[in-house]
Amino acid sequence: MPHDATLLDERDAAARAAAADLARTPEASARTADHGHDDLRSLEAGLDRLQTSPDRAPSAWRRFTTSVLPPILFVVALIAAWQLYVVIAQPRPDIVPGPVDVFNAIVLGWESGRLQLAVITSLERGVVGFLIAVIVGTPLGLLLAEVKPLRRAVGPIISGLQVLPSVAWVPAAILWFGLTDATVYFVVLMGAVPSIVNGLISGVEQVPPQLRRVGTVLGANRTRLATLIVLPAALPGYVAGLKQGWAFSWRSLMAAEIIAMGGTIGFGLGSMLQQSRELADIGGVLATVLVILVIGILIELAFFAPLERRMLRRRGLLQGGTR
Amino acid sequence: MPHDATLLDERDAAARAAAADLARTPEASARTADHGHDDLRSLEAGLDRLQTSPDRAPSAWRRFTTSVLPPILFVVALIAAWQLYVVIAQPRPDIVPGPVDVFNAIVLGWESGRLQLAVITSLERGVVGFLIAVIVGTPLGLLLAEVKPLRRAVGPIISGLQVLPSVAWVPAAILWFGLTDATVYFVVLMGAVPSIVNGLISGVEQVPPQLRRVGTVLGANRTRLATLIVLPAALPGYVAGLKQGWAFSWRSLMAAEIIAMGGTIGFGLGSMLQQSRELADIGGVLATVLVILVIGILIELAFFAPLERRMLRRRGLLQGGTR
Amino acid sequence: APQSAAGQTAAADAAATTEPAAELRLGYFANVTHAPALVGLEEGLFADALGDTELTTQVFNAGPAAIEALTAGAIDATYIGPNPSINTFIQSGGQSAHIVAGAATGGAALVVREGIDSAKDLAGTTLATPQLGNTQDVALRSWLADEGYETDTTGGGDVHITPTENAQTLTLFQQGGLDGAWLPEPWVSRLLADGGRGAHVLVDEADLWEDGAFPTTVLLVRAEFLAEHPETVEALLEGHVASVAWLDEHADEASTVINSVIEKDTGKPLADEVITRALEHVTFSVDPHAETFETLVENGLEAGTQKDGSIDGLFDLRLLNTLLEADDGEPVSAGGLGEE
Amino acid sequence: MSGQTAIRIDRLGKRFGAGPLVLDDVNLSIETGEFVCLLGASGCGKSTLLNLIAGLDRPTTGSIDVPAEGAAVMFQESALMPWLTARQNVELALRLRGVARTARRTEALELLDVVNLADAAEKRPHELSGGMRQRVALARALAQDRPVLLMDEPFAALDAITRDLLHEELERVWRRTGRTIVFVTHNVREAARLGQRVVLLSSRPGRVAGEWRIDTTERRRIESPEVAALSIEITEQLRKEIRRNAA
Amino acid sequence: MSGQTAIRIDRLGKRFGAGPLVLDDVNLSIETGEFVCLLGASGCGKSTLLNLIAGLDRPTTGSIDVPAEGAAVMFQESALMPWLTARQNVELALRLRGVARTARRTEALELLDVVNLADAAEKRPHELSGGMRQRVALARALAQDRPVLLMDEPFAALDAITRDLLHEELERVWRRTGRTIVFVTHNVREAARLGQRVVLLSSRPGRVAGEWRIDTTERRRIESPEVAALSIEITEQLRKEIRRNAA
Ligand SMILES: Nc1ncnc2c1ncn2[C@@H]1O[C@H](COP(=O)(O)OP(=O)(O)OP(=O)(O)O)[C@@H](O)[C@H]1O
Ligand SMILES: Nc1ncnc2c1ncn2[C@@H]1O[C@H](COP(=O)(O)OP(=O)(O)OP(=O)(O)O)[C@@H](O)[C@H]1O
Ligand SMILES: [Mg+2]
Ligand SMILES: [Mg+2]
Repeated sequence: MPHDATLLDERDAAARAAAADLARTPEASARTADHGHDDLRSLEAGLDRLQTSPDRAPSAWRRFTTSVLPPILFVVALIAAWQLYVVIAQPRPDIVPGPVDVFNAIVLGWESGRLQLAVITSLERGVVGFLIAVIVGTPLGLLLAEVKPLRRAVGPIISGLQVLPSVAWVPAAILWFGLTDATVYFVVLMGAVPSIVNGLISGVEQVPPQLRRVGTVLGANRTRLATLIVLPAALPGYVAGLKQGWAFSWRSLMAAEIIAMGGTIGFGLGSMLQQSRELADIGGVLATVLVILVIGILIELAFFAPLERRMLRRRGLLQGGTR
Repeated sequence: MPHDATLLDERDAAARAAAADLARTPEASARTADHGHDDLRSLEAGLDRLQTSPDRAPSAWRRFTTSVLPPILFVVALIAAWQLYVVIAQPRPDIVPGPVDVFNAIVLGWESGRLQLAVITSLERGVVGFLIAVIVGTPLGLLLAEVKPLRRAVGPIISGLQVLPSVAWVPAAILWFGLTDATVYFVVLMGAVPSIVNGLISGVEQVPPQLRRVGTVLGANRTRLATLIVLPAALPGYVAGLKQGWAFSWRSLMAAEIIAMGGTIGFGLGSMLQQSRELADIGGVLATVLVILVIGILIELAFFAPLERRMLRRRGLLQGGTR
Repeated sequence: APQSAAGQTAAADAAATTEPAAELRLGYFANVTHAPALVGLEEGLFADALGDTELTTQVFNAGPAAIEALTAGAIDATYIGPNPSINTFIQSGGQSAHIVAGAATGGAALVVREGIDSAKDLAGTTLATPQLGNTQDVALRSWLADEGYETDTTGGGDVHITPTENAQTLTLFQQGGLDGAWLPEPWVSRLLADGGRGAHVLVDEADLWEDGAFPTTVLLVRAEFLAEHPETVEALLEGHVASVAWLDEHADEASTVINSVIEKDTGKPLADEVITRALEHVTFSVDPHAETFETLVENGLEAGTQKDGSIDGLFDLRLLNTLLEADDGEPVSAGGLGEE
Repeated sequence: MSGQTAIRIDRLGKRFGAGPLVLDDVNLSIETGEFVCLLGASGCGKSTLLNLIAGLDRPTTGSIDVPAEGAAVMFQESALMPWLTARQNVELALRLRGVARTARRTEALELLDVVNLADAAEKRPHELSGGMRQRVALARALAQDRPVLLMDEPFAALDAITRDLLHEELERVWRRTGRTIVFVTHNVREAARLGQRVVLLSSRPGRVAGEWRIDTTERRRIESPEVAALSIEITEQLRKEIRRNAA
Repeated sequence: MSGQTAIRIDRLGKRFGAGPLVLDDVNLSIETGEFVCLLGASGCGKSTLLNLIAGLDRPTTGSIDVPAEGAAVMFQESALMPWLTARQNVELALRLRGVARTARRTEALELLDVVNLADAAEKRPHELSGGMRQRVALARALAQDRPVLLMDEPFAALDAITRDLLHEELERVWRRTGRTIVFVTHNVREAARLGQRVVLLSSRPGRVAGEWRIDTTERRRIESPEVAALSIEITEQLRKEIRRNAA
C-alpha cells in the first residue's frame, strides 16, 4: 500500500444510524436496554471476583508473635545478661550500674516528682515547638512547592539547612535570646522547619503528573486543582515530613536543654540528664537516656505510626493492598 | 464443551520433526539459518530504534542556570539585604553582626590558624568515626538482614535508637570515658551505626523478590545469591544509609564537641563554636555555624551525591533514564 | 552611639526623667567570690535597700551565661568576673553594660600535682582553667608567656591549656588527666583538700600584682537599665555596700552564712576547711581596681582571647562614689576608664 | 446527527522546544458520533496528538477545532485519585462539572452501574483490579458529559481476557451514548475490532500514513474473519513503516 | 526424540499454608520438545504450577518429574539485574552454570545475537525497551542450556506490535533449539498462535478444564483463520469457567 493511500468507504451510514438509535435510550434506566448486556454483566462479575482477592489481614496473634514479641524478648534477655554481668563481675557501680540501679533512679526521680516535671516540661516544649514549626513550615513549604523560581532559589538552601546539626544553633540562640525558653524554641524551629518544608515540597513534587492532567481535563481551575487534587495527593510526603520534623524537634530540644541550662529555662529531660552527669550519677544518666528513648518511640508509635499507616492503607500503599 | 473434555490430536509428528531438524543447526552460526529471519531482524531493529530514544542530558549551561545559579543569587541577595539592614538600622554589633564582621571572624580564625586546626580536627574525627561506624554497622546490618529471627528481635530496637538524639549519649559518655576522644567517638558511633544498619536492612528488604528467584533459577547457591545478587541489588539502600550515617556522624560530632570541652579532647569546630560563645563573640559563632554548614554540604556534594547519582544513573533510577 | 551617650548622662539628670524600676533581676554565682551577693540576699540587705522594687535572682555557673542573659535583657545586673565584663563591653562597642562597683579581689592560684616545683617543670604538662578568656585563663596564659612558654587557645603549644569546667577539673585532676589548674576560690581550696596527688599551690595570683590586689568579682549593670532606673541601681549599690561592710564586720559568721546559700543553690555545702581557707584568700571590697583593667586587656590580647577595642567608659562609679561620700568613705577611682 | 464534523485538524505540526518535529502536517476530520482508532508504533506521536485535541498542549503550527464543550480523556493508567472511593472519584468529576451536591451521589451510582460496578462503589482504587479501575475511569469520563471522548491506550495494561470484555463494554457504551470517540492504540487487532475508521500514523515525524473504513461494525468480535483480514492488511502497512526506521 | 516424556505431573495438589486449595488433582505429561501453552484466568494457579515445575516451591500432594538438568524460567517482568549490562546479565547465567571465564563473553554475545541484540550488548536494562529486555531475558534463559524452558506470561506487559514480533522470535528459537517449552498466558489468541497444545486451567481450585492440540504449527500468524477458529472455541470454554465464578 503506498505511503499516502487511504481506504475510505462511505457505507457506514447504517452503523451510525444504529448507534444514534441506541443513544436515545436514557442512561439512568439502561440496566436491561442492551442486547447481551446480561451476559457481559455476568462475565464481568466473574472476572472481577477472580481478579480481586479479599485482603486477608494477618491475625492479631500472628502480628503479636512475629513483630511485638521478639523485640520484647530481646530486651528482656539483654537486661538479664546485664544484671548477670553486674552480679558476677561486680564492676564499679559508678561506671557500670546494674539495671536495678537504673530502675531505682527512675523510681527515685518519680517519687521526688522531678521525673514527671522534666517529662512534662520537655514534652510540652517539644509539642509546642513542633506545632509552631508546622505553622511556620506548612505555608512556607506550599509557597516553595507552588512557585517554581522560588523553589529553585530557596530549595537547595533549605535542604542544606537540614545538614546543619541543630546543636550548632544553640550557642547563637543563647547569645540572642539568653537562657530563656525562646532559645529552646528557636533551636527546635531551626531543626524542624526545614524537614517539614522539604517533606511538603517533595510530596508535591511526587504527585503523579497524570493526576494533575486528569484534574485539568475534569475542568479544575488553579485553586481547585491545588485543594482537591495536589494537596491530598501530596499528603503522604507531608506526613513523612511531619514525622521527620518531630524527630528533629525532639533531637534539637534535647540538644538545647543539655547545653542551655540555667537562666529562666525550665527543668526538662535534657537538664535532668546534665544534672545527673554533674552529680556523676551514672544511674540517673542512663535512666534519663532511657526515658528520652522511650518517649521518642512512644510518640512515634502512638501518633505518627497510626496516622501514616491509616493514610497509606487507604491508598493501598501498604503491604496488604492486593494490587 | 464438557468440563473434562480434552481435544487430543496425535498428528503433530511432522512439526516435531521440523523442530528437531532446525535444532541441529549450531547456535553460533545461526545468523542466516532461519527462513524469514532477515525480515524479522529488520523489523526488530526498526522497533528497537523507535522504542528507545537516546538520553538527552540537559546541557551544562542549562543545568547551571536552572539549578546552580538561583540559590547562589538568593544567597547573595540575602547577604546584601543583611548588610543593608546593618548599615541602616545600626543594631548592636554583639547581637546582630554584619556579614563583614562574620567574614572578618573567618579571616581572623584563618590567620590565627585556629580555623584550619578546628576544621581538620573535626573532619578527621568525623571521617574516622564514620569509618568505624561503617566497619561496625555493615556486618551487623548484613547479619540482621539475612537472619530473619534476629532481625525481628533486634530491628525495632535499632530503629528506636535512631529516634534517640545522640546528644543524650554525651553525658553518659563523659562519665564513662572522661573528657577524651573516646567520648567523641562513642557518641559518633551511637549516632551513625543505627542509620547504616537500617539502611542496609531496608536495602536488602527492598530487593525485588523476583531477582532472588531468578538467582535461584540460574542455579546460585546461598553464598553466590548473596554476593552476586542480593548485595549489589541492596546497594542503593546501603548508600542511602551511608549518607544518612554521615549526616548523623557529623551532627553527633558537633553535639559532642560543643558539650564535652576541655580535658584531652582536641580542638574541633564544636569547641570553636562554644569558645566563641563564651567570648560573647557572635561574629565568631555565626562564622563557625557557617563553616559547619558549608562542610556538611560540601561533603555531601563532593562525595555522596556523585556516588549516589552514578549508582542511580547506572540503574536508570534517576530522571533521564527513558523507561 | 546614642545609647551609650544616654547612659553616661543619665545619672546626672536622673531625677528629672526617670523613676525606680518595678523589678530588679540580679544574677550571681553560688561561689565564695560572690559572697557579697550571697550575704546580701541571705541577710536581706538588698531587699532593705530596694524598698518597693521587687528583687528576683538567677544563679549562673559561669560568666558567659550571665553575660548572655544580660545581653538578652533577661537580667538587669550581675556579679561577674572582670574579663567577661570587658568582653561584652568591647564586643558591643561600649553599648552593653557598665561596671558600677567592685565586689571581691584575690583568691586565685595555680595548683599543681606532686613533682612540679617550679615553672621549669611545666613543659609539656596539661593545665586547666575555668573558661577560655576568663580572668584565670588570661592570668595563666600571660604568666606562662612571662615564663617563656608558648601557648595557644586551641590547646597546643609548650604547655597545653584546656579550659574545663571546675567540677570536671577536680575529677580529671584526681584521675591524673590534668597536671594542674589555675582556679578561683573555692576551687583552689577544694583541689588542695580533695585533689590528692600532692596538690600544692605553685603560684598565687596575688603575687603577680602590685599590692597583691587584683579584681575577681565586679558588679555589672545593663547600660539601658542604668540609664532608665538610676535610683534602682543606687539602691542596689546601697545593699551591695552594706553587704561588703557586713562581711568585713562578721568575718566569723561569714562562712556559715555563705555556705547556707551555696547549699540552697547547689544542693551541696562546701567542707568547712575548704570555705575557711577560701575566705582567707579572698578580700571583699567595693573598689573595682580599675587601674588593673588596662593590664587585663593587654594580657587578654596577648593571650589571644580578646578582641582589640577600647574600654573607655566601662566604669560608671558615680552612684557608688555618691554613696561612699555620703558615708564619709573614700571615693574609688575609675582609672580614667569612665565616670567617677 | 451523521455528517456533522466534531473535530477538524488542519495542517497540524508539533515540536517540543528545540527538539525534532513530532507531528507534521496532520489533517483529519472526525464526524460527530464517529469511533476513530489512531494506530501507530511507539513514540510516533499518538499521545501528543490526543493531548493537543484535549487542549492539554498547544500546536506549533496548524489548527484544531473541537466542540466548545471540550473533550473527556481516559489514559492508559486509570489515574484515579487513590484516596477516594470509586464513587467519590466519579463524584469529583461531577463536582468539577458543577453538578449540585445533592444530585451527585445518585448520578455517580448510576454511572457506575453503567459500567457494571454498582457493587464496588465504596471500594478504593487499590482494592480494584486493573479492569475495574479502567471501568471506573470510563464512568468518570462519562460523568463529564462531553460530546467527545479521547482514549489513550486505555486497555493496553490489561490482560487479554479483560481487554476483550472491555471492548464489548466500550462498544455498548458508545452505541448507547453516541459519543464521538478517538481511541489511541498500537494494537492492530484492537483498532480493527473497535473502530469505524482506523487511522495509521507514521513515525518521526508523525503523519497520516493510511486510513481504513469498516462497513459493518455490529456483532464484530476480535476473532471475526473480517477483523483478521483487515488486521493483516494494516499490519503489512505498519511493518513497512517500522522497517523504514531500521536503517 | 519425539514421544519421550520431559515433564510428568501426577495428581498434583497445592495449598499455601492454611489457605484454600490452589491446585487440585492436576495431571499433565509433556513430551520432549513440545510447546505447551497453559491458559487460565487471573489467579487460577498458572504461576503456582510453573513455580512447582521450576522447583521454586514444593507440591502439597502428588509429584512432578522433570529432567535432572532442571528448567530455565522467564517471568513477566524481565527481572534483569539493573546494575549489569545486557551482556553481563547473560554472562551471569553462564557463570552460575559453570562456564569458564574466558568463554563467557563470546558465548554471551552469540546468545544476544540469537535474539538480534548484538548491538545492544553494552546497554543497561533501563536503556532498553520492554521488548528488548524480554529478549535479553530470553537469551539469559537460553544461556542456562536446560532442556526445559518455563515462561510465565513473558509478553503480557508488552505492546501488541512487539508481542507479535516476539511470537515469531520465540517460535524461531524453539524450532532451532528444540527446547521443551511451557508457556503460561491468559491471552487465548497467544496460546492458539504459539502452542502445539493448549491446556486450559479452571479457577479455584485450578484443574485441567480442557485441552486442545494444533496440527500444523508452521506458518501460523496470530491473524490466521485456524488460530481465530481455535480461539473462539477456547474462549467459549474459558468464559464458561469465568462465569462459574460470578455466582
Ligand atoms: N513533553 C515532551 N517534551 C519533549 N518531547 C516529548 C514530550 N512528549 C513527547 N515527546 C516526544 O514526542 C514523541 C512522541 O511521543 P508520544 O508520547 O506522543 O508518542 P506515542 O505515540 O504516544 O508513544 P507510545 O505508544 O509509547 O505511547 C516522542 O519521541 C517523545 O520523545
Ligand atoms: N505465596 C503465596 N501464598 C499464599 N497464596 C498464594 C501465594 N502465591 C499465590 N497464592 C494464591 O494462589 C492463587 C493462584 O495464584 P497464581 O499466582 O498462581 O495465579 P496466576 O494464575 O498466575 O494468576 P495471574 O494470571 O494473575 O498471574 C491466588 O489465589 C493467590 O492468591
Ligand atoms: Mg502514548
Ligand atoms: Mg501469574
